[in-house]
Amino acid sequence: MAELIDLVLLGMLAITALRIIFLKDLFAVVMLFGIYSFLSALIFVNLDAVDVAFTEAAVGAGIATVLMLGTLALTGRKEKANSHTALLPLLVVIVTGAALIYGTLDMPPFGDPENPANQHVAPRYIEESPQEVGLPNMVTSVLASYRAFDTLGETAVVFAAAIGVLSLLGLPKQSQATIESGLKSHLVLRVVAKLIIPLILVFALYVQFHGDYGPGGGFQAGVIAAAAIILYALVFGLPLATQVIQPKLLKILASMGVLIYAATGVAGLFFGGNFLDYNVLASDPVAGQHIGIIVIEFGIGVTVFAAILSIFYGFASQAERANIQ
Amino acid sequence: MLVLTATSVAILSVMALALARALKADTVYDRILGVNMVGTKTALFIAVMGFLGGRPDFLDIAIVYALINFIGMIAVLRFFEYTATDGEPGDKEQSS
Amino acid sequence: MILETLSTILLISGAFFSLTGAIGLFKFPDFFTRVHAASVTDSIATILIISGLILRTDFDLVAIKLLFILVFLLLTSPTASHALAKSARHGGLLTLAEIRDTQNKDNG
Amino acid sequence: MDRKTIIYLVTWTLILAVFWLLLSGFFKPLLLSFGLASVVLVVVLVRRMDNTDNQPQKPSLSLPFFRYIAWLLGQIVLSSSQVAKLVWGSSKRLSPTTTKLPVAHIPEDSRVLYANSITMTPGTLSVDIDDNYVTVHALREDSIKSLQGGKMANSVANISGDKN
Repeated sequence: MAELIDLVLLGMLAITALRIIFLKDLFAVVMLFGIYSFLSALIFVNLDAVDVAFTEAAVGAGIATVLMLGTLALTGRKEKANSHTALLPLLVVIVTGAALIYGTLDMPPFGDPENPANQHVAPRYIEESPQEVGLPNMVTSVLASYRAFDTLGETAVVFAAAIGVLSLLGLPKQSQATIESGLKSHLVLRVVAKLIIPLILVFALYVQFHGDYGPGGGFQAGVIAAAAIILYALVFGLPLATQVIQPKLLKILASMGVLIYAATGVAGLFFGGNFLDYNVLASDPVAGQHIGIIVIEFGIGVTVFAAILSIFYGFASQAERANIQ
Repeated sequence: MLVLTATSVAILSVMALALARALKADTVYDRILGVNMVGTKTALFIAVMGFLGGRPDFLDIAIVYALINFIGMIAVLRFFEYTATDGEPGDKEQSS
Repeated sequence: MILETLSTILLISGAFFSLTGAIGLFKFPDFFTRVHAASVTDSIATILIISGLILRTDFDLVAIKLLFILVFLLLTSPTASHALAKSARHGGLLTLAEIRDTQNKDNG
Repeated sequence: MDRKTIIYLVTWTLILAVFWLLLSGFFKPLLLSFGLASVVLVVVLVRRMDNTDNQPQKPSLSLPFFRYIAWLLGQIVLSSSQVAKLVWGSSKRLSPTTTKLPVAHIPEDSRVLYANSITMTPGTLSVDIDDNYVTVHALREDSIKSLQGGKMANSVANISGDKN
């Protein structure tokens, strides 16, 4: 049954991808990418990769669509006609694709427990993490404890992305509230948005603090919380949103999250362990792990929230400026 | 169990039909309608799949879908105002 | 046992209604009528399927989470439909009746 | 802060706290304190938003509201079967119409509920709403007629009548 569902979903994914290639209307392309992301998240769910599916749901279907639409608002809707022929690129793609497929022939069978990938560190994580880290959700143990250094890098990447976008687009100034913006004429939208935003925010915080027990954690929580504020900005207009959550505050929050994460690592050094070794944070190693994971997940959540929201602010303020001129 | 399988197959076919509507749309609005329907059915499908596999933690993901799909829709409508100047919105879309 | 039968009935009719809506999405002549078809799958099919699932739980937190999904979907999807229809109208998309009227005017 | 604001904030706090508890299902002190902090943070944000846009939304959870929802569910079942007949039958039986219905007598808080109820009931779709009228698109003329009967409008108007 699961294989059949996978096949159907993959088929739908392929059709969507093909259609995207031949569409010239970029607005439609963005919307089809939304579907593409829905479908791929469904495949992840079907493969039992719940945490990945969670991220794909929040980032791919929600934020990516919003940011790509923001870009379109700046660049225009139609794809430029391509003047040169695509023969050479096609040849390159075919040769590369053939080489890759040839390479897969030597790969061990899919899902075989004897595969090198399944023999390396995975058995250790699966067998030892309940004693060493003591969390029900193994993904969080790997992400926040065994691979904490990688995750610190990822958080720094998100932070760097925000800096990059802001240095290009700039943050909006706080009170230019004279400009009429937002979907103000939509009474129904305003009311429903005001009812649902608090619920989304509480849900995001629930995801933040329950990453130890189920799917979720700082990355997903940060994105969902940012999505709630983005909804507010979309419905009530950017100027009002910047009054609720100031761009200045976002700058501070984004850097604070990375700092909290790194400081946890340094605290490990301070207590006589390695960088990001949580065992020494408390007298009992498992309790120390728990404290460390909660604190760094919090740091991740804060940075991701602030980074995504400030990227959105950057795009939206440019779009609004372009719209007025 | 058989009923749950049948239900999930039905939802999957609905998603396929909505996808077809989104791929081959008369107007932009039909396309948005199709995309929205794929989104809401995704949430439903995950809930049913959680039951099929006996994994109730899928439900959190279904909640995310229900919420995020809405935000995506609103964003589409909002930015459609900005980009609509490139072509009349009511026009037949040029599909290749 | 009764619960399971009831749940089966709910799930099957939910599946039926969602297929009905999806077919209406192709059978109905214009955008506005198609929104009606979509709203069949959004309201009744969602209600039936989720209630069918709730009857299969032990009425614990799982049931409550299903209820949350239902509430969120019922809160957001009519709002999305309404906003979309409103945008379409403001974007100048005419309903079938209005198209008929303008054609009559042109001919007369 | 006057009395009304306090009641409003307490309502939100209670709803959000219950939402958190039901989502979480853990009653450990650590998670409960996280929950408390989260709810307080969100209520502060709600207050900030209300001060910015001056449009606070009080969630209504009164008994008449739930009675109305039960009634609405019945309506949805009835009209769904009609639309299902239209889908499976010949498409000639469609007679889409657009009408304006008055909403001036419905309290402002409840108009959105009215509009969404119209949309949620298959066969009718609210296309636009302003201070005086809601524009309704219907698949068949008789569904408009039943709306014009005013049963739904009166039920919606009664909810907020009892609330205050």
